[in-house]
Amino acid sequence: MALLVQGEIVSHMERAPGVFMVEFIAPNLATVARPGQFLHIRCSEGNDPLLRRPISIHAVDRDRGRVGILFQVVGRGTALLARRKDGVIDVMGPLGRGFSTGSHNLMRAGSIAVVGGGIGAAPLFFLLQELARCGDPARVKVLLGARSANQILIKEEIENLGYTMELATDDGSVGHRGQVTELLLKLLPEGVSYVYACGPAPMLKAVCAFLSEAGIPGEVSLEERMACGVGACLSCACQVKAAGGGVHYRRACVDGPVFPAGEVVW
Amino acid sequence: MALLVQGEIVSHMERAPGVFMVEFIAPNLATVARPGQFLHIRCSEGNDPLLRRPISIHAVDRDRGRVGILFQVVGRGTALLARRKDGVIDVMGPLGRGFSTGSHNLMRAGSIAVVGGGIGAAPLFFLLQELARCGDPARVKVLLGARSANQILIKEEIENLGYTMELATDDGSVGHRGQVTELLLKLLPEGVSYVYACGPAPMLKAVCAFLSEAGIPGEVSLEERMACGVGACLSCACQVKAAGGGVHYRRACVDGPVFPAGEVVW
Amino acid sequence: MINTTVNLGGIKMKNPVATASGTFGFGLEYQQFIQLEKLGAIIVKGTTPAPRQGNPPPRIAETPAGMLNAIGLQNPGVNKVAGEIIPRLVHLNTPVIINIAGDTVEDYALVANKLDGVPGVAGLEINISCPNVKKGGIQFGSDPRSAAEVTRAVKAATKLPVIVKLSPNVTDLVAMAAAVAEAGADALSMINTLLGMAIDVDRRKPVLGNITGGLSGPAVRPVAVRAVWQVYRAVKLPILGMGGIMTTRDALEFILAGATAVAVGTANFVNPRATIEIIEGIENYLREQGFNNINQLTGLAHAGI
Amino acid sequence: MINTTVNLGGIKMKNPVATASGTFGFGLEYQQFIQLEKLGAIIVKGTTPAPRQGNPPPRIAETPAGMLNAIGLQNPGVNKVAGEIIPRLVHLNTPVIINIAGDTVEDYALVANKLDGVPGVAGLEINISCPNVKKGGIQFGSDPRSAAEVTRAVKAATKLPVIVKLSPNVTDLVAMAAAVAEAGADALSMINTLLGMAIDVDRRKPVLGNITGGLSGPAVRPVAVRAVWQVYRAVKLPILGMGGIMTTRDALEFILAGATAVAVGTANFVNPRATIEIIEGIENYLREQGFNNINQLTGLAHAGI
Ligand SMILES: Cc1cc2nc3c(=O)[nH]c(=O)nc-3n(C[C@H](O)[C@H](O)[C@H](O)COP(=O)(O)OP(=O)(O)OC[C@H]3O[C@@H](n4cnc5c(N)ncnc54)[C@H](O)[C@@H]3O)c2cc1C
Ligand SMILES: Cc1cc2nc3c(=O)[nH]c(=O)nc-3n(C[C@H](O)[C@H](O)[C@H](O)COP(=O)(O)OP(=O)(O)OC[C@H]3O[C@@H](n4cnc5c(N)ncnc54)[C@H](O)[C@@H]3O)c2cc1C
Ligand SMILES: Cc1cc2nc3c(=O)[nH]c(=O)nc-3n(C[C@H](O)[C@H](O)[C@H](O)COP(=O)(O)O)c2cc1C
Ligand SMILES: Cc1cc2nc3c(=O)[nH]c(=O)nc-3n(C[C@H](O)[C@H](O)[C@H](O)COP(=O)(O)O)c2cc1C
Ligand code: FES
Ligand code: FES
Repeated sequence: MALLVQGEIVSHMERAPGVFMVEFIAPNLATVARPGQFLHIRCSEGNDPLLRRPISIHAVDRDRGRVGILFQVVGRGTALLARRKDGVIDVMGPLGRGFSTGSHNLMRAGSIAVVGGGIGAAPLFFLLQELARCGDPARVKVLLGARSANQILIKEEIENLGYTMELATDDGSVGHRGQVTELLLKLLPEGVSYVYACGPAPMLKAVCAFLSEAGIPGEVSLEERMACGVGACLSCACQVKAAGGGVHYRRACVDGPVFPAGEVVW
Repeated sequence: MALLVQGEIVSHMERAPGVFMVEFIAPNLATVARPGQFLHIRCSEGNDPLLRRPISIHAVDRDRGRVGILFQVVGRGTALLARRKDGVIDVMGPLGRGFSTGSHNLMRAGSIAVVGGGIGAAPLFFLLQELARCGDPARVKVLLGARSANQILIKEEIENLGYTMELATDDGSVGHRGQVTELLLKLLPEGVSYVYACGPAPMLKAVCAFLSEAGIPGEVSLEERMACGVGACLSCACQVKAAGGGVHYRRACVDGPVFPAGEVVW
Repeated sequence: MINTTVNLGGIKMKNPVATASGTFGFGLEYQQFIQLEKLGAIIVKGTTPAPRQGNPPPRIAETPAGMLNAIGLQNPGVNKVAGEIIPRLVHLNTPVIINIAGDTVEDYALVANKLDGVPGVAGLEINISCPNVKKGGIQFGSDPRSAAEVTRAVKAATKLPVIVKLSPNVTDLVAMAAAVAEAGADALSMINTLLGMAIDVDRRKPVLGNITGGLSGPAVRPVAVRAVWQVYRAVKLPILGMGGIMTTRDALEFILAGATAVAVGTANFVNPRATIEIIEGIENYLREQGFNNINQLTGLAHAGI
Repeated sequence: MINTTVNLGGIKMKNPVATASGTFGFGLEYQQFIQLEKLGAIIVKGTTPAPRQGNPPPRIAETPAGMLNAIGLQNPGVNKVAGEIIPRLVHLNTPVIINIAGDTVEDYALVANKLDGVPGVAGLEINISCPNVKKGGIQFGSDPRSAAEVTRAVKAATKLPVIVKLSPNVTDLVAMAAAVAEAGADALSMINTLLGMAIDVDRRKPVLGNITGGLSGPAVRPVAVRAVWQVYRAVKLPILGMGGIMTTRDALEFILAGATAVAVGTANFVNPRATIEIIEGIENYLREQGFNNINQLTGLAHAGI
């Protein structure tokens, strides 16, 4: 059951060059949202750009009835969104199937790895908020990657939740020089029992390959172009493995955006 | 020779309900602009609304290099324009043939009537600025009409230039109850030798009829939908009397928007 | 009392606002935002004899004031639609119209036949104008004779009212409309999407997996209004007008041009409550302008022309 | 050194960016904003045998991301164009292409003949696709045989390169292109405007004096890119692509789809410097992407498809 919300913007910040964090009031949304779900956001009042933009729920403050998003300016829609510093923001949500944070995952022996690449860190913060609420942060290892140190997002916030973290940057300006997937590959044999990942497609592809090889379960959040966001238009087809063998299309907006790592067809 | 100007907005005011005055920096524009000329203004950065909007030059402060516009919100373009409170405004101008304020008019025996209806007052203020600079305000009679008292625009500013004024409102809330053209009809026999008018089409049609009947010359500023604003697209066709008899189309944007009252075909 | 009921070739609608095929799923997806009962009609996604996978992604691209889609008629096939999906809509007090498609005339007739008599189906909309499938679809929609043939076959296969959905990608839309009218269509639906494409300048490749796609949204509205206008003057069948309707005023353009009813498509994606707002907006317009029956507006802009 | 010169069916352009007919007057109006010498080519307003008054106002209407126009080929007639206007452009080091139109095949031939040998005329663009005049125009543009006939007549009447401008309002654009290619066209220009209309919901009347008009601007770009794409695959003539080009990236879409050159129309109204910005933008793109010749880009998006 998604809501249509005109949320009053209460904070607006440029968190890294071209990356914005916006918080708005939406108590009902805050109550029902689950990590990994997304919002479908209208960026203009006119007809151009026309479609809403899918943006993950980044953080939820249920006590204060606030919802936060963290997004990168990549095109016209996100550029318009970044300029909206006050007033209301028109969002539909929460949409999609988020991460499964049920106790079955947290109870497994071993630790959990949460892997984010670039702006892929956005939905992981909400996930970490929930994991901290229902589980033990000490059992969770957070791995974040980015191009450069100034693109590493929300490091402090994650640490404040009690998590330990390893970083990777392409230019080595902080943490490991190289891909965040290399950190994961090193970590997997150390008793990782479940992995959550979000980031660019090549990174997720590598994550899925490593997990399959190691026989470790996990889930990844995919991105596909979306029109309706609610399962009605079939725009957002992702190829996944069908139960009976073979592949078929699933809708990223309602069947995802989070899929079991083993089901995704790359 | 029109300019393309990105003028910094220095003031923004709602002068009457739904009527906005915006002033911006454009020294070169201020220098070359003539009363009755207009600007072609981009209201959105995207493709919708697409076209520029023609708006008259309302006031010019050559000393401070400022140009002012006064406009009414009627549709999407003007609504977007009204929201732009700072930053720059993208204008092309000055465009078109303005009012003829050459000495030939001012030197005639008799007085001059300047007649404005509603937002039609906008370009007349710049005309009055010029007439005050080169002539004698005492010889000029200003007639303004509007629906109601709160829609009478820039009364004080005109008085500050030294003009006397008569008002008409549809509801009689100030001045004569009725049309501003009725004031003109009464004034014409009192030695009026030239008339400038701007306002809605029915008003201008009446003005032209009165002038033709009284055999008094004058000029009126017409409105037509414009695409290019510079004479290239032939969008803005107005029917006017041809020299050799008959009628032909002239371009409001370069052959007008101000036409001799006697030439307009209604 | 204002009368907003219309009769679209035998389909009685409580108001003139339907949802456009392919943009509203099977209706169920939008129940979280609107009461389906309030709609004039629900037109569901194109249905074919067998299930279809659809085209490879990306399936959509945004364009100025519009979007391209190349879904490729992904659908579960007529058996599942008739057996599993329509039963979930049968309780609605809103007519459900099934959009049907196929590769051959026989395909259309087969789907029509399978839907004939299925409780909850109020009518069929023949999609002879889908630009996103290799065979069938637009092929039938670009030649008056083939269009008439499909229409006749479907009419013979069902007792349901049959709406034929026309493609704007033709030289002479009026000839198409006249041909299907002659072949027994009960109403016309127009327009389907315009054939378009977009190229990704960074990758130097078409954006869509299917290369070309169908253009919809406000960008196409002037073309759609013109289509309704022209056909209204020439062919005496009720018209379901669509193409870029976002607001009440847009819907009224179609009705004034000659549409008996309208369908809202792409707008659902932008504003899931668009249909309801338009239904209310039309009522307000009628009231404010002193009309008491929506049918008074149909084609009114032709008066004196 | 980057080579941006292109050859459009015998017309040598220093860069691939022209101005679209009817949107740039005779060029002189835009001299206040740009150096005309920098343009690849200037295509002037449609010219007919006798002067024309054009259609009654309103002649334009804004639509979502586009505009409708129904100018109706207002022009001073070929004699005045040849005698008074072209002489004012002859000094330019930029090819001037005259867009020609008429009611009959003979009209086209007559205008072509009168312009043959006029100094300063680099080529002709045959407008067989104007939706805004009662006779001629689009009529010729919707039937391959008539289009071929006009093309042959014009080719016989002039030694100038002849570009045929195609209408998108047809079922089979490729057939049109093939027919005029066969008839001797030196290049193709596409697209002219889409036939559209708008209705004023307050007055309940069509907005335009002419009722229908031609849709241009960004809204139509997907249709135009698709047209260029399809024709490039089927017909071996250089293509002048146009329809909604506002920016460098838009222009590149057309070139990657198969256009040898592009024309900028409606964008001039919004940004009078659009042409110049696009010329510079294309050069930058070539440089940044490691190309040294614009012709390497033409049709590049077809690679492997
Ligand atoms: C489920 C989901 C969650 C997302 N969460 C976030 C987030 O939290 N923070 C963030 O910065 N970004 C997120 N994205 C990506 C974000 O949706 C795109 O960056 C955004 O749509 C780009 O819009 P634009 O107008 O700026 O770019 P343009 O390129 O101009 O957009 C053109 C069209 O392509 C679509 N599009 C472009 N890039 C993407 C993309 N990567 N994924 C899906 N559609 C795209 C747009 O929605 C639009 O329809 C998410 C995407 C999905 C599918
Ligand atoms: C030479 C000239 C000078 C003008 N000066 C002023 C002024 O100083 N102050 C002021 O408030 N208004 C002025 N106008 C009118 C002003 O241009 C319109 O009110 C404005 O274009 C409406 O745009 P919109 O988007 O708000 O309305 P919409 O109705 O949404 O506009 C749709 C289209 O119609 C055109 N249009 C709508 N109304 C008019 C109109 N009355 N005249 C010409 N085109 C129109 C728009 O430009 C646009 O292309 C002037 C018009 C002209 C021709
Ligand atoms: C994503 C999408 C899917 C569509 N699928 C179908 C379809 O299956 N059958 C059909 O006849 N039309 C289909 N259409 C066309 C719409 O029903 C409608 O004719 C068109 O989009 C124009 O209306 P709009 O501009 O309001 O969207 C589809 C349109 C879109 C955008
Ligand atoms: C106001 C206007 C007038 C036009 N006049 C002509 C014309 O005389 N001859 C012609 O072939 N095309 C004419 N066109 C069509 C353009 O040349 C061009 O094909 C079309 O507008 C698409 O390009 P655009 O979207 O960049 O404007 C005209 C277009 C507009 C907007
Ligand atoms: S975006 Fe419409 S089905 Fe997923
Ligand atoms: S607006 Fe283009 S000629 Fe006047």
